[in-house]
Amino acid sequence: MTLQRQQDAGQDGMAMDPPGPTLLEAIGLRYAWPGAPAAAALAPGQRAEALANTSLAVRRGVRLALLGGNGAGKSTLLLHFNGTLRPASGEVRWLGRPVDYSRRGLAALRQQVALVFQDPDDQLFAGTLAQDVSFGPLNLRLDIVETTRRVEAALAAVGLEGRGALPLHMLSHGQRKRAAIAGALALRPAVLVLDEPTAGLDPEGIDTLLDHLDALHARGMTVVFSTHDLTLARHWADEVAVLHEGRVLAHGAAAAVLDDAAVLAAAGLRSRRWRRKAAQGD
Amino acid sequence: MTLQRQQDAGQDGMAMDPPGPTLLEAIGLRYAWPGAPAAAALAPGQRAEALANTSLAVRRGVRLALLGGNGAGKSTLLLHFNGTLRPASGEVRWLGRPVDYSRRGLAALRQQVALVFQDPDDQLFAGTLAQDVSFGPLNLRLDIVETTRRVEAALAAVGLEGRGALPLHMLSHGQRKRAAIAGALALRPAVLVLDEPTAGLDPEGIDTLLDHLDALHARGMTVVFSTHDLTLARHWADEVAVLHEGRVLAHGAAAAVLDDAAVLAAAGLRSRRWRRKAAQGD
Amino acid sequence: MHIMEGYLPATHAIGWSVASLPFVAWGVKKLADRLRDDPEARLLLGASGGFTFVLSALKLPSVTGSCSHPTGIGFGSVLFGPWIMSVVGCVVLLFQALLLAHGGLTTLGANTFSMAIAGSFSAWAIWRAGWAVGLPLNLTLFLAASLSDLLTYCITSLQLALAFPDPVGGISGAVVKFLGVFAVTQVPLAISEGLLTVLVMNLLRSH
Amino acid sequence: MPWASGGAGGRRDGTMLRAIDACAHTNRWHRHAGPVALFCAGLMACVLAAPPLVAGPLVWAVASVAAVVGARVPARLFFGSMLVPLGFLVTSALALCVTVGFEDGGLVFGLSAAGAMTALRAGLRAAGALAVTLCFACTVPTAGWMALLRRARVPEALLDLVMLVYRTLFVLDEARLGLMRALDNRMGFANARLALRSTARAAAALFLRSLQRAARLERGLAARGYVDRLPVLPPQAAASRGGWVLAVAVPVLVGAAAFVLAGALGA
Repeated sequence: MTLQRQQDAGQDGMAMDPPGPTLLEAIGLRYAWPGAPAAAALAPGQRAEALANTSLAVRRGVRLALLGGNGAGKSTLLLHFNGTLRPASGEVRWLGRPVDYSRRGLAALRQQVALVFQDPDDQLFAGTLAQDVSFGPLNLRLDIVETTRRVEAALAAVGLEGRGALPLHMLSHGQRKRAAIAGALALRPAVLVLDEPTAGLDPEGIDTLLDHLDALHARGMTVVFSTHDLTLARHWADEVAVLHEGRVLAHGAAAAVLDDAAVLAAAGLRSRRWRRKAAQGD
Repeated sequence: MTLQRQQDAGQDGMAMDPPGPTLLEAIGLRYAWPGAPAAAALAPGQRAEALANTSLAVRRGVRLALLGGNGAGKSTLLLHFNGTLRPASGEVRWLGRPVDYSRRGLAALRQQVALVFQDPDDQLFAGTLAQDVSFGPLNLRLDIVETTRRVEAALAAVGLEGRGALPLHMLSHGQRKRAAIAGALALRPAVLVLDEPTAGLDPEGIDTLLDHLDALHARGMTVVFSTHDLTLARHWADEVAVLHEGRVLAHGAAAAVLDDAAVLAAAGLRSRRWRRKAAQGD
Repeated sequence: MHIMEGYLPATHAIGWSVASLPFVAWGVKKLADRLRDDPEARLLLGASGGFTFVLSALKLPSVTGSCSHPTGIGFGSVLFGPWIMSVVGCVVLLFQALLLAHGGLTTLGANTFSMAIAGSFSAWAIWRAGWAVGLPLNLTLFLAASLSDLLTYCITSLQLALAFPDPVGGISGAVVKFLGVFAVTQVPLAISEGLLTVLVMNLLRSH
Repeated sequence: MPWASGGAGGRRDGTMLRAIDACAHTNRWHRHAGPVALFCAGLMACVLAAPPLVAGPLVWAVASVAAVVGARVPARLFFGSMLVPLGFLVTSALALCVTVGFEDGGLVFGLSAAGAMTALRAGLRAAGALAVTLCFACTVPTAGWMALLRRARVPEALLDLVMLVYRTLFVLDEARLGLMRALDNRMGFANARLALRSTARAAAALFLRSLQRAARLERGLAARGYVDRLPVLPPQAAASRGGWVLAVAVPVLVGAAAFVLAGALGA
């Protein structure tokens, strides 16, 4: 059934170029980290709220970049998208319906919205790569045959076919990042949510990763990712949302948002340094 | 005495623009990771040798960027510069003399060549910022007065003055990176060796870090750092050395090396992706 | 202190495995109960096992060939209870045998008995006793870590003596002999582990 | 590189940790966990049951040839891994050669030929058994022997623990290396007192990391649907009828040879 849904998403994605219908939506989210100091006790520059009235809609088939500096609230927002965090006020909607935070409701949501963390070691646990990827499907109580098929498909989708028998610590950092994505793909989600997918990768590693994400996107996957790399957002995203201090400063077509210098400057995303140098003609 | 030397270095650095005399030199280093599988047992794409006949000279007062992809051998080379790793063959020289790997020799070298790790959590751990920065000077058996002076100077040098009493876990990622540098500066080194100093920082965080490194460099500090960020190397380094598969492919003035497209392509440092897009006029 | 692979005769190897089995089996039952009530403990125990293993790779100063894992096991037995920690200790010993050639499979039972079982129960008992009597925390910690280390070394000496009684002095003579030979490394080790534990706990409390 | 290890604090352990494990995943037999385990169990039974003066060297040789020639385990790794346990062997063998008695209320020491013979037997048996365990450790990956334990109905809770310890110990070992190097770089090991304090810092940091790892893994796995089970596929095993035959035949032959030879030599 999940497979079916995935294929539907694929066909829809192919059939209608953006704008597709809204899959996932955050409406007026507020969230404070538990244990955050009261406003009076804050160090200068610290905020009490990680998200302050954040709204954002994710449409089917889109590649949406969440741009923002460190501490802008990107990761916090992503953790709301699959129900890991629950907002203090506001709501997250999946296909127009508020997220059901019961155990069963969360399990259903997380099958559709797969979150891949920045540090792959946060998600990898098993003895070998193939075993690790098999966790999701087996946990859904799929049988061995279907699980094996999904594991192979997921490994192939990230270019790790034939490496399944290796233990995770024998993979490089870039390979582990892709392994974590394979673990998410084995759930056959409709939306792939990636926290800083290119962090720590070199240009070649980024190319390889994006090649695989391109192929997934072409088959209809919706991709939401956070980054503070403007080049990545400009060249790879369809839409960009700029986050700053827990608020969405701008959201729209990538080129339009990224050409708005005022927004980027406000979000602390442009280096005064390179601009200055560039102005000096270097 | 170390203070004195530091100031000398400062004056020298000011007086003579590069080329200064060679401070640190790696000559024909070879290094294989201990426990690396025999060549026959290597997975495809793995190398047994981390460094294969690597030579590189660091001149006083220079800002030298070590460019290379993941696994090119950058960190391994940096770990040789302060004697953490010992080459299987070849040698490292400090002021023209081979490094003395006795406990005393290493202590002397590490006061001159301070290494800052990529992950600040390797270096920072409990207590307050000031306590952490005082670790090095106290290990050198300096008295409280001198230690306090050094801690204050080091914190000021990275823009963390007045924050000494903060517990480390209350610092942001960017602050922690700078705190780790302060810990190294408290040893009053002549050379600061930084492994991926900008990794994980947003543009604003990079600006702040470079402002402080600029000030240190202006006072004569020699800075060696690894990165795979071409923009950083172009705009901030005086010299660039390109590493690939444990070999130095090129070393020279930053602009000259970075304009050599063949070298960058060979080292896997140019994204085919952005180039392709750029060619399409995007 | 590990007995190396194959050093004990078959009967002794089997005997110590049989002696360890009830402790480990009951520990596994407790572990399963705990995981059912508290699934989060699964990942925590996994990480604690990894920590205990890695701790034994931290070399203590001035002692060569040392192994410091009663410290880790003592830590854990205060946190998770001695039964569960006996199981974790046994798993750690298994990985030491297979990944480091340290200890062995046929001597896994004997080593589990001396290090994982005796180590965690004694550390836990001393901790509880010190607490009940009202000893200063640092002293309790020191005693728990160093005495459980010493107990491990005494039991290992006893295990060796039972397997290899002295031709003249019998088992008691052999115990004295092995205690004497290994005292050179094990007594200083126990002391530095006691100190280490106190330092670690104080660092953690200040955090 | 992923197997990077060594440096300050435990160069030897860190190195071997990666090397044996890497070998177990890349050797020629890594998909034949079943037969290899049976083969090693058989050899282990031989070395424990048969007279050690003959069985020890014989099993040592067979296990070494099997690993180095059969499975192509690098000889350097295989024989190098034997050096560390030798330290224990020498110390306790010396203890066995000395006799201790009680006479007139005091301790009496002496040298003993019988003790030397016991030491020789124990040493040869240990050498043979060590080669068998190394043969197993270098050829069967963790996932391979875990699958065998699973088939033997070892409780799920214990297997989950084994799997998680296996994964975390490599992650934490990497952290240990970084911490020890960073402390060393700031002269944290300049003398014994500082070394003890620095080791304590590293241990405390590792403890906090292990708690943090558990919390982060909890959240990371929850995103993949984790509630209270960690099911995984068994590793793919290669079919090997010949392997099973050898796994039975070789140990039987070795055992028989050991008893016959020992009888002939009167050992």
